[in-house]
Amino acid sequence: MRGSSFLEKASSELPGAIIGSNLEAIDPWIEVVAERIAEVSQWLKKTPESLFDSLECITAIDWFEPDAKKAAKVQWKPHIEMVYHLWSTVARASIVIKTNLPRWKGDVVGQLPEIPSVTGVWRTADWHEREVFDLSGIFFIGHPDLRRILCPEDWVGYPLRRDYEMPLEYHGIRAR
Amino acid sequence: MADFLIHTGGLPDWIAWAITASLAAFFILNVIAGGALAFIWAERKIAARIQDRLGPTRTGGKFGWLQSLADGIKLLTKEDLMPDGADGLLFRLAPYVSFCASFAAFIALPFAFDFVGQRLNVGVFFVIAVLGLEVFGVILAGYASASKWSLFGAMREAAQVVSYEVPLGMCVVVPVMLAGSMDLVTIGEKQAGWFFQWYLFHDPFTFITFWIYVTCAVASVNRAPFDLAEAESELVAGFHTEYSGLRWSFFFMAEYGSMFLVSALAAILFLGGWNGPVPVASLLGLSDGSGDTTGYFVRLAGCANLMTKATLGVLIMMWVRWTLPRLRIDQVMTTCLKYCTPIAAVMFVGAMLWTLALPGGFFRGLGRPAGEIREGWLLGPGGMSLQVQKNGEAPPSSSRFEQSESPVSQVGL
Amino acid sequence: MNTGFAITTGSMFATIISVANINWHGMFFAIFALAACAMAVAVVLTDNVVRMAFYLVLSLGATAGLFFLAGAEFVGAMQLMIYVGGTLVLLVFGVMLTAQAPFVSMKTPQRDWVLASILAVCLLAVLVQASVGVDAWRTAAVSVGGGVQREAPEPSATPLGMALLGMRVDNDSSGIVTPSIRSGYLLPFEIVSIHLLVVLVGAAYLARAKRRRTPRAVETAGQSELKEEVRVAS
Amino acid sequence: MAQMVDDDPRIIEFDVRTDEMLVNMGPQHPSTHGVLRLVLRTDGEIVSQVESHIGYLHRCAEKIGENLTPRQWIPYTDRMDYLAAMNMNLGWSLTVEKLMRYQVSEKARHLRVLIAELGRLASHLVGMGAYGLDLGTFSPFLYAFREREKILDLFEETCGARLTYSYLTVGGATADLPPGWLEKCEAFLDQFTPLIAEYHSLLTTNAIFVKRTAAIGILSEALAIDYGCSGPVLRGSGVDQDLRRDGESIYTSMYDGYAFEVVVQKNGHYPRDHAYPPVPREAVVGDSWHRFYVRMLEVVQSVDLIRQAMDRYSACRGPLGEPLKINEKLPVGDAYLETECPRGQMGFYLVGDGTPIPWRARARSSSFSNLSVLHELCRGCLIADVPAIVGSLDIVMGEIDR
Amino acid sequence: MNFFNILAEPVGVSHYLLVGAVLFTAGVVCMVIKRNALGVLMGIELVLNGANINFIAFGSPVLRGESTVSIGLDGQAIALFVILLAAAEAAVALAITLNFYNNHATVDVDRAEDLKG
Repeated sequence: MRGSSFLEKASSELPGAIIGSNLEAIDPWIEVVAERIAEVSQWLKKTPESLFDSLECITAIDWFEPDAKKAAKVQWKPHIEMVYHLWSTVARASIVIKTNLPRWKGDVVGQLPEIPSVTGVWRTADWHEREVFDLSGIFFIGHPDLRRILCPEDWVGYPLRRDYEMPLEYHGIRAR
Repeated sequence: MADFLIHTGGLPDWIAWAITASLAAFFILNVIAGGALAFIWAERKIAARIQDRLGPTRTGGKFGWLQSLADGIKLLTKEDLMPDGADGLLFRLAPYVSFCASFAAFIALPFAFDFVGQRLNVGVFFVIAVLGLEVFGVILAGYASASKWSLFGAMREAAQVVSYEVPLGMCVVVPVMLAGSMDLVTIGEKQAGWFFQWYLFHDPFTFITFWIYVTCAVASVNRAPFDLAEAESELVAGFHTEYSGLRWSFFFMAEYGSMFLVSALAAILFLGGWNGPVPVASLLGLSDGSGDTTGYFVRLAGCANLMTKATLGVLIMMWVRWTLPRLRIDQVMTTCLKYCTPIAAVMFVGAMLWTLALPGGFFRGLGRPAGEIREGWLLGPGGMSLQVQKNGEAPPSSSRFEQSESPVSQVGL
Repeated sequence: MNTGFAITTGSMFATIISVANINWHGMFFAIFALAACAMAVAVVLTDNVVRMAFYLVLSLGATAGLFFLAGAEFVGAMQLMIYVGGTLVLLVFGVMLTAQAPFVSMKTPQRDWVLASILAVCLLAVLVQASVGVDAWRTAAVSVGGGVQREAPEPSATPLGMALLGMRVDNDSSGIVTPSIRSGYLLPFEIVSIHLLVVLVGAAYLARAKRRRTPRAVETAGQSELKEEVRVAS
Repeated sequence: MAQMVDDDPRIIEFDVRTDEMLVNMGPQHPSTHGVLRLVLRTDGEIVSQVESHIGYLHRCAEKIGENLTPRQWIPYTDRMDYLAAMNMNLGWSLTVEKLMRYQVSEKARHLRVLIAELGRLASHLVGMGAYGLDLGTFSPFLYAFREREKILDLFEETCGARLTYSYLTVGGATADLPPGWLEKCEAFLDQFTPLIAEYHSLLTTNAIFVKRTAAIGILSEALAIDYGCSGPVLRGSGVDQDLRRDGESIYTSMYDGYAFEVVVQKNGHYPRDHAYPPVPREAVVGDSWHRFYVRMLEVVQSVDLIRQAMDRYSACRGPLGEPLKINEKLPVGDAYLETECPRGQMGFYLVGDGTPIPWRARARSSSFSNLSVLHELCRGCLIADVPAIVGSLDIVMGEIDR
Repeated sequence: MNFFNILAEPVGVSHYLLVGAVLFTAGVVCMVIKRNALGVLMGIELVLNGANINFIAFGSPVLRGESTVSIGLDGQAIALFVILLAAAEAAVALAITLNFYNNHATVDVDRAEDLKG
């Protein structure tokens, strides 16, 4: 993908949305401001030469080191990284969008970080976002039916978070 | 048999009659129940062969022929549980209703010239009517087991069986018309002789009617591509989901009973019942009267004939079941309303015109001089018009009814 | 009313046993009659509408048995097929569709029961007195002995069929030509067939699926005509 | 999608208008391929809305991925799509090799193509048999399993397991093929090829099968792409996409030089490299029949690929090459790779942080997206069509729930 | 009252009339008692059957004998017509009941008093 020229075109048309990129990585990626993810996705899907019409995968990576000893050595501070993999069936090319979110909204433990939902752009995001909400605890603004999809509806906690504690019992079934 | 008991045993005749009646009933019931057991075993074996595997081999000796007995014992010992929401009385009674309905039809089914429970003048009509009653057992079972899925199954089956009675009735009317009476024994008698005397080969219309009859029979007995009621992929097991043990086996027995009944009916109506392809008895000059012993054995051979034809019919049903996928409920209804009924109606009209044009069937008809055929044609409608009297006039003398073999008399029901 | 009936059947049974030669015809008549009456009374007594339908089926089946016993084979088979196989299946469908929880068993107040039983007793008394009073009706047909096995059943369907076509071919077996004019039934037969057609159209029109008040979820492209056709068929 | 908020999850049957019924199909329903629960809102026979409830088989394999080294996680990938475990192993191994920029030997690449295509064959056989079961006929299921058993015997000889192999691993395969294996595989292919015509006559061209599947559950091209469907479901709707040709270089390099055509209806006709049964009139591109047909054609295509792979594998000399050490250090960075599995594009995403244990291991399931389109396909169909449509999507719950 | 000895005589027309009477009465009571519309329908069916039995009794060859009272084949023909028309009547009655049920969501006959003044 002639990345660099594509990158200029993108940052020119979306001022301030793209705040970083790395085209030499194994999977070239661009970093986007969390609030404008929907707008960038809409643009990526609509522009003639890119036409990323298929969202392959949404992943939430919880950068947080629970035990203090290792936390000291680590150079990044705790945050959640959202990774969107896109694919274009026309140009047969792929691209990765990354955004960073605080672990808790306003650093208040229990308040889920919020990010606009891309279900408007790709309908497959409906289930993918429900899974990310279910397992990693990210609230998607504007999602039509944000409920848990894999865990039972009344499950407490978000399993894929690093500081997740398995509950002792669930409806009388011993869990740990 | 009864006379034998009265003259020799010296019993008062009403006991003699009681014994004969119960013996006959016992015999018929056991032949059918035994047949059902054999069919269960045959179904397993045929399904296995079709699916390139062996089927039961170890139970009871070489070919696993005791498998159905083993099934029977398993069903007997299994616990008859009943869902708590179920309506007790109806839940228990439903299997027996459909069991009796499917076995009651065997009263009027003749196995040979005189081997018949009760020789009804309305034989065919009675059998079709009783066949329709089986749907009650299914509806009650569906309703009584208080689960959505069995209600679905019951509704589907009821709709299907009731709507397939129409084309079934129409197909049955064609051989009745050819034979001139609804009495199964007369229909069987009229097809004596070589195999081309059978109504199947009587004329092209009856040939097609036979195939329509087979489709409708398979549908009204809920087998093969039409087995919507117990469509396991959608409705788990349809109306008998909640049944287990002995009650379930009654439904099973009812299904095999009516399968045998429907194929036996097909054999009598279209395939010459107890008349073999080659009329051995008449060639050897043996009489099949009801008196002497040779007649008895000839009728026994006739009975064997009918049983083989019926069993062939059942085996074909099994063969079709294990090869074809299942139709959807609206496709089943469309085949009934848009294909079977109109074709059956057309075949009925065709067969009627054919009998008027060539009375006596395809082969005999051609043999007669053209003049007579034309005259037959004239007499037909002409004869009909002559007969209609204005109301109020004295009825035509009944003699006309007995002597003349005019086609009109054949048309009467 | 029910208990009174039990006494009569009890005594009836006793008398029959004492007779040396049990007349099978009478025995079967008793069985079918008992079944028909008992089920009819059960229909009245039960509250559950589904059980009512089931008892009605048994009662009409027993009546069909009575028809066979009375020699009217064609009408018996017709009753089994059209009445029980057709009408009652329709009725059971109706019961199933409406048998939601509150309507399955609706109790009738005690007062109505008292009134109804008085009405029943008077009506029954009148009818029984009428049916038993006339001596002519008491004498059974001479020709029928105790269940004599008829060799070949004289065709009871064909004369009826011909009668429907307007040609009365049945000569009175007793030879007496009764004064009543023996008219054919061709005209009523045609009228009934037209009538059935009209009823069919009427019922279909009445029970057609009306347009739903709340619009159903949007139909996808390929499915809509299938849905219309299926709804009309179902 | 219609708003269906049920405040108390245990009570699913809330007040429904009298003529409409809420009916549960599954999770213990025999026809829904494993533990899938469908809540149908029906009016008599017509289904107005389908809501699928998944998660009954959820084991959170991704959480375990954060405590195991990549080679230790291979057995977990087996249990995602347990009908095509070989392809899952291949996908994960390639993702790790992509992150570590490790290149396996040429012999290993041909071995991987051979084993992956055999796995696709076995998986499509199950798909075909189970679909016959959904439509009510039992015999094709047994024929399919008779052939599949032979493939499982071959796999048993290579790695000792019949369902969850963990054979293809990071850096090649755990062991080379045993002697005499190629001849057995050759014999299997020779006796299998004529049987395919039987399966076509059993189901594909069977009049009742066509009646039950043609023009049922029509998935348009745009909808398929929008819902992220992939594999036979996507190609059944006429989208010409197959990762073995269009994928990333590390995956497509394995298939370099192999002669194969992507099975899709391009400008009105399917590839004509073999005599395939004709498409019936009633079938519309994107319906259940086409999805089934694409799978049946891919079976033939896989047989050709296996034959070519066998020739190339026997032509390579030298050792297969040892797989990487169990606790190989992972470079910092992340890698995402999708491979063409029998049910669709199965993606694996690996984030390394320098230690042998990955920071995050994510699996993107193809059936997960394929199933998400179900409520669009089943709107307005009959109850009997729901299993027909679910069967045509050929989903596996292990892969969806992970 | 020579009521009881009738039961010992061989079966004649009056025996059938007895059964017909019981069925007729049960039908009438059922129509009067039942609150469910379908219950009333079943009452009608019972009444019709009571009448049918009488028709058949008078018209059947078995019971005719030499008594001049028999109406010969007409009895069976009329019974036939009764059965056919009962089928038609049941169809329309059910259509009306179902419509009533769809509009008023009740089958209770007592609640059908919209036409009351």
